[in-house]
Amino acid sequence: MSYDQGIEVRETPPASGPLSFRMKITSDPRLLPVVRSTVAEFAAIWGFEAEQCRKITLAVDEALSNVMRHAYKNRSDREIELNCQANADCLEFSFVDHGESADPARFCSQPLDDASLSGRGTHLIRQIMDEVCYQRQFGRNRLSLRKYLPGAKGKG
Amino acid sequence: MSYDQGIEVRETPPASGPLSFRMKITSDPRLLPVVRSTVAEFAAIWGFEAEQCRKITLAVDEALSNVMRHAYKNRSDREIELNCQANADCLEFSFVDHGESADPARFCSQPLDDASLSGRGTHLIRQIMDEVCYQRQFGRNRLSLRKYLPGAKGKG
Amino acid sequence: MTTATREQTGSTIVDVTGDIDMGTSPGLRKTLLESLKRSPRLVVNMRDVRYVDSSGIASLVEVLKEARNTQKKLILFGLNKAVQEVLQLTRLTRIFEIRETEEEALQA
Amino acid sequence: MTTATREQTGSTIVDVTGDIDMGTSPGLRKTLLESLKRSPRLVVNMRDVRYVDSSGIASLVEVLKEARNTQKKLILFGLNKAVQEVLQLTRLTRIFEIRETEEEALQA
Ligand SMILES: Nc1ncnc2c1ncn2[C@@H]1O[C@H](COP(=O)(O)OP(=O)(O)O)[C@@H](O)[C@H]1O
Ligand SMILES: Nc1ncnc2c1ncn2[C@@H]1O[C@H](COP(=O)(O)OP(=O)(O)O)[C@@H](O)[C@H]1O
Repeated sequence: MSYDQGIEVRETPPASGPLSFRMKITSDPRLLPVVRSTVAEFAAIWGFEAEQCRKITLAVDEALSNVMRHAYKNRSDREIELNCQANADCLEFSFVDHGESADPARFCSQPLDDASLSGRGTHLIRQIMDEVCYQRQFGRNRLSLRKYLPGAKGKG
Repeated sequence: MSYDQGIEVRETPPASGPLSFRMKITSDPRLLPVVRSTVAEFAAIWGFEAEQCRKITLAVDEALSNVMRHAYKNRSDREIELNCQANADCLEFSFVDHGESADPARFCSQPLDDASLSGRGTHLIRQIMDEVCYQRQFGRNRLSLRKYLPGAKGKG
Repeated sequence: MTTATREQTGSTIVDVTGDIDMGTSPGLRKTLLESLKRSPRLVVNMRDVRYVDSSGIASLVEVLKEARNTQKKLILFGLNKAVQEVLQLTRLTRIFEIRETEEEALQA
Repeated sequence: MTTATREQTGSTIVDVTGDIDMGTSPGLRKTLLESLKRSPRLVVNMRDVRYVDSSGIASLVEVLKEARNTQKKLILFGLNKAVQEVLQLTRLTRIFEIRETEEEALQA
């Protein structure tokens, strides 16, 4: 019996401050629901309301889908790194891949019109997230998305 | 408009075969619900029924909690690696940490009796999972859990 | 995502369950386009659709176009909040015929 | 996890919401032990508890022990499947007084 140990454990003060984790996934669309679950819960524990959690999840899913579809041309065996960081005023997600570079001029280049069969992913990302930044560096693509908590200073 | 591109994308054959991803988290209990969401969905997409998904999630949560509590002595800034792999007949989870080594003699060493205030985590893990393996190597701890799909050969 | 198809008084009803995303929307597109070939009215039950992304939306738009091109009808019903939000974000709430219940969809 | 406490005809009812795990069980333990000091009957509403792990179970066992030591009563109600499964796996279904509804818990 370890009664004392039990007591000690339960009186540990709760952690506070920023929170982060990283996922390395293969570029396989079957993992999209898994990442969505992860992101939805991460947004929820950080205080976002249900509707915002759903939207943040959608934006992350669209960004990941774009890496799979465009950067990796639907090859499902490549590596994607997803960094998730929760700061006092915002959530940050960054995606790193080693696929083809993107032409940022194509982001949001198609109007959101009834007829089109593609081109909505980047619009959704821009509408939902507060900051979107794409960089090509050292043969890697890095997309960073930031979403401020309601009422946060950085929000513009 | 990129009609052709749209068509091409949607006719990509679905991926099949094993599926895997990795998480690197800090040893912060605030991340436990995030990992639970991840694992519950991973088990669900791999065909486990809802009750089994909940139990697998519980086992993973108990294993992670043990690393935080025992290997890292409740320090919340250490690294834990969680590898998740889905094979044809089973799910595998492995946990790697750089904390204190475990004494396997203590696993399941307390009887499951009404009165005790600790000692249930390892029982839950053993009851739920089909294979449990702990190794200390090169200053790292590695715990591997395996759960077979109902009716899988390896199960026994 | 899974689909099941039923026939009812001149309509084909497709019950869709699960998430519609880049991985599953090709299957949905195929099922809906095939159903549309065999029926003048295609009714899609979205009650158990938990999630839809832009590739799912694109599949639905494509089926709608095909319905219009062939003088057929596409009606969606049972959209939960998540699905409605995506249609709003993509400004597509008005191009689809959307009903709340199966009864309303069958009468539309 | 969050808790809210109410008083009703000789009982203290604690409504617990969310997940009880290694991170949140210390807070639950503290709340329940304090409530137990102020009341002869502690009723815990678990309806909105989505998840409980072994550290949550240990906290409940500790509160139960304290209740027995002080001739007080601890009653749980509204346990969902997830919570019931954990109690079964840890063979504790019988040591707790468990009721389905709040009414039954208040009458117990
Ligand atoms: N991760 C990426 N890598 C390369 N190109 C990309 C990436 N994301 C978006 N793009 C480009 O931006 C365009 C618009 O993307 P999006 O709005 O998501 O629509 P869609 O994916 O349906 O084409 C894509 O067609 C592609 O050319
Ligand atoms: N990851 C680990 N690292 C070190 N020791 C561990 C680990 N997991 C379990 N143990 C040992 O096994 C014992 C039993 O663990 P467990 O059944 O989970 O109960 P508890 O955590 O409540 O003590 C612990 O008290 C500890 O000594």
